[in-house]
Amino acid sequence: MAIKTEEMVLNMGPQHPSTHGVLRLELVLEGEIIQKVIPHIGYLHRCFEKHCEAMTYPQVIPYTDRMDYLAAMGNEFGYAITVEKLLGIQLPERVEYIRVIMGELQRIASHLVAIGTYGADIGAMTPFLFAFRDREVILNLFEITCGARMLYNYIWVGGLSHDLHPDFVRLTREFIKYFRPKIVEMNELLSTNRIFIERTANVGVLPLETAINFGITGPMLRGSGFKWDLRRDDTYSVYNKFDFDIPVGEGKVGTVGDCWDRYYVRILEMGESLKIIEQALDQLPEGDVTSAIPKRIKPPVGSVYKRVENPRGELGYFIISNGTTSPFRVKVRAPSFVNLGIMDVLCKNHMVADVIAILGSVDIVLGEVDR
Amino acid sequence: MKSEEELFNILKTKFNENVIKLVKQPIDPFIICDPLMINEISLYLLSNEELLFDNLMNLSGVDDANGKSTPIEGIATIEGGTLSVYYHLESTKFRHKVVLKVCTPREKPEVASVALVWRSADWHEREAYDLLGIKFLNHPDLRRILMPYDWEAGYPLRKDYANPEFYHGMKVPY
Amino acid sequence: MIIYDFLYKFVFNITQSAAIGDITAMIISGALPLLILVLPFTLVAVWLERKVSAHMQDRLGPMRTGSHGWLQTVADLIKLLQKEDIVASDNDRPLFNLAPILVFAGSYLVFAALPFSSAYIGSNIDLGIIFIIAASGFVVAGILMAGWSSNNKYSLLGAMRSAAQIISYEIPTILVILTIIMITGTTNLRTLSEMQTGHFWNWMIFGGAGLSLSKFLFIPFMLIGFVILYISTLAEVNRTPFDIPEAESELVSGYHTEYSGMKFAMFFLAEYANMFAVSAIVSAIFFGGYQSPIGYLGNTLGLPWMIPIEQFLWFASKGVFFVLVQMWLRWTLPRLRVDQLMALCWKYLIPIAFVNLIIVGLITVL
Amino acid sequence: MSYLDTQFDDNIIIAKVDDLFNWARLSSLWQVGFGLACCAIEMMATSASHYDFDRFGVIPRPSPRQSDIIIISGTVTLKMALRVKRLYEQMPDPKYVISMGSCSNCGGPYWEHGYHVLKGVDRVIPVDVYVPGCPPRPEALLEGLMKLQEKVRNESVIKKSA
Repeated sequence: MAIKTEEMVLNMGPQHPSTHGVLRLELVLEGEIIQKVIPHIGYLHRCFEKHCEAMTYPQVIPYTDRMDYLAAMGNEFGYAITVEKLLGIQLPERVEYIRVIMGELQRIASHLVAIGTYGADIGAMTPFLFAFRDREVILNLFEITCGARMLYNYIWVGGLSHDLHPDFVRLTREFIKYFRPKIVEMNELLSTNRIFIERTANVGVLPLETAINFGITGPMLRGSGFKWDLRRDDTYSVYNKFDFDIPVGEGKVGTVGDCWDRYYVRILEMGESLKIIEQALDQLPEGDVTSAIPKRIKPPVGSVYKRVENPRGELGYFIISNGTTSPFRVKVRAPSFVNLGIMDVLCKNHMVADVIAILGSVDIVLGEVDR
Repeated sequence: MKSEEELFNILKTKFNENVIKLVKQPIDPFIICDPLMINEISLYLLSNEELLFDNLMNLSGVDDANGKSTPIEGIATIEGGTLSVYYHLESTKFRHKVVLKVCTPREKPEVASVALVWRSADWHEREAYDLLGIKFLNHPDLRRILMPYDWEAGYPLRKDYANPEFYHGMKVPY
Repeated sequence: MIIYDFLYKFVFNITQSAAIGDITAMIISGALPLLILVLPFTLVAVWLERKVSAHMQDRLGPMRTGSHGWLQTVADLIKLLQKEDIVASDNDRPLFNLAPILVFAGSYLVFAALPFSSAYIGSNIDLGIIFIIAASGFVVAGILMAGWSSNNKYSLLGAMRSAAQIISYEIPTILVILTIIMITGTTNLRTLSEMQTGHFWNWMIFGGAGLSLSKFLFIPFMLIGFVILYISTLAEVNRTPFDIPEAESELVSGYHTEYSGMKFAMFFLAEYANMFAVSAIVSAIFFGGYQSPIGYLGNTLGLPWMIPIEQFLWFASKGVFFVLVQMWLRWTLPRLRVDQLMALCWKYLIPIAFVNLIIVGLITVL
Repeated sequence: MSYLDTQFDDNIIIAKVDDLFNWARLSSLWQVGFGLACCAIEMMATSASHYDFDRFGVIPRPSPRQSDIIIISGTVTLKMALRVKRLYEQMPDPKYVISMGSCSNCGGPYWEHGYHVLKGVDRVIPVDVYVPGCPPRPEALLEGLMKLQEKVRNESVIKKSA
């Protein structure tokens, strides 16, 4: 009698400790080897684009917060500059600087969550808690600025909702001083840990051509060794005034473009963000942050696509205006949504445990994948 | 770096009547193409040595709502008119960008799929199918992506979409 | 032994029946480790684990139940007692019910042969070490049963991984133990502990008792043996970095995914009981078991009845020390992948243990 | 339970056992390790170092079979609602539900145009405590947990108050 073998289908999620939310992965296994990964998304589809069509332009901002809820500032930032481009308005310098500071603080906070949860996925709980501890400090900074911890509604079209708190600059400098050693600590605890390297090096290698063809952006693309950062390559706001490096994956412990590279790019980017914040604090001009906010936002007929470098990659807004006070159509190019599409290619012929490692290094936020 | 006009002329000479016109507007002018030829135009844009549009930044389906609208109980039903798809392309080597647009009739929306040209289009097209009902011909796996697979109440991002009262016994409206 | 004799005489005097006396004394002296050690210890260990991890992570851990939450595990247990016991219709009911009992019994069996002090050892069998290894192999059957009968893919994967892991890691364990047997010539844990009496330089990790050239030659190999044994025992009790059978982030919670209420509590307690058991074995083999490293207070004060109590305290504290090390590792290290785990065992631990065995054998012969 | 239901009303013995059992239940509310949306991040922050859910004995369990409390942390969509319901059904009794955030209380900002959002998780499963906020601060969630503990404290073995 011939032995009959069958592929096993393992359903991972929507409730699973390490799918980072409500993602469902259908794994087709042979033994523990992955033959195929079918992601099922949409468990958090909150109809963002429909809401945009029903809201006025400023009313959309809170909804943008709720897309990539780990990088709410970045979302507002992107939306605001897209609408500003449509309107064609100039902003006071101070607004731009504060936006950059907020964006970079948010990038650190977001990368901290990415790194922390990645550690937890691999099995080390402690880095996760350390990351959240440090993130708490950044959230406090946001809180004294605008009163909210996570979803801010701070960056408005044409300005900001509030000026900085008088203590903000001092506290941010203290944070920078506090945080630099924490990056070293994270490196000691996780990045150079032998087991961590074993688990992530040479796993889920993403070649550059595949990455570009799949539209991969952000730390994932840089992890594959491509120096591509919209802050530099398609510059917006005042990013051209700062001096910072773009870290790329170098294959230090494995192949270029493996999980470890993607992880380490995030670590390095936190350091670069600190540099930008320091420079921005030094150059911070005086001025009024609410003066340029238009009383009534009614852009001319037309369409615009504008993108910003969010912690997870290229966040693009495509807005069509029909000349009324609410957008005719808003389509969001969400970095997580595009990055997640590559799971099948990355996971093929890896083991179940590697799916977790790869998914963690892709770093998705389901709010943004599903919108 | 090539400007929109240069790109339009290159495409026009290559594909003549399939590339319809260049719509000029102050921000992001776009080129209107034939929906059933878009895959070949895309392939040309990707593979031509001087163009190399290797990055599909965004693909968005839009309900133009330019048909005849008849309001029934508050919600308009739209007949005729078009749905359209915008393609935002970029070359990571030459750093030039272009926007393509295709329009397809609302009653029978069919667009050639570019999912095999840029793999990132795969999910974008599924999303456009899911939310607007645009059928992408030759798409490898055209299923709903965000809405449940058994959603039968139509395509939510169309301007005349009406919500169903119940879904699996759960009340949908507030 | 003393306890058994005492009880036997006590009951015999009352009932005048050797059979009744024997059985009663056996049951009581056999149940004692469970009552006085295993259950309280597991309760403390679960609480300790939560406190240790919390303090390592800049948190406080349980604070609301008693002072610093010391009643936390009691609350957990009473709660688990009240929980609904779910057996899904797709589960294989007899196996599903039997599995936690098997696992619990397996880890409890180990305690029977542990020498808690010179006055008390549950069952002083000559094949002590071998018995312990056999008994811990028993757990595998329970885990496999749990995984299979749950009819859940995660459980099954967890159980398969666990079985493969425990069986593989038994080999280096046995090889190291074999090295010790070669030197000492005994498998009786009590005799083994007695041989390491005196001061800490008589412990096996320092080459055993006596002062000869071979003692000093043994030291490096004993260290290697200890490291191998400790790593393999970590793997046998499924602790990080080898906790892949119940890897939270991959397999939900492995073979006990489907268990609720008291059955889950049995797995939970068995895990912590196991942690202590393997730590105790490590300390019995390499660190003198119940022997004090610095001499006894009872000897100094001339109170011989204090010695067994001191010994018990030493034994417990050595065990708890290794348990703490296990916790420390768990909250520091990530976990390995299943193939890396196997590679570690078959490519590194087993060959090294073999070489170690041969060299120690040569030294013994010379 | 059903036998006890018919035999006794509250009496002094049951009241004492109640105290012990209620104390055990309220001090060891293990949550399902399950996050839905934005609020999940605040929930994680609550269990992380700064706020530390573990002080109250709340630890996340990956499997619903071993948990007592499910925190619906975020928007429940129609696609997810059936899963949430199934997850709730998989939990063993006694079980409790905290609805965290406006979205799961009533649909939140998505109440009007959210064609794919369930307007309130209480349309699918019974909720014990509602925590308002978008997202609620960790303190608010802790307050909600304490409200739940109060509720558990007044329960009786023979009569579940919920």
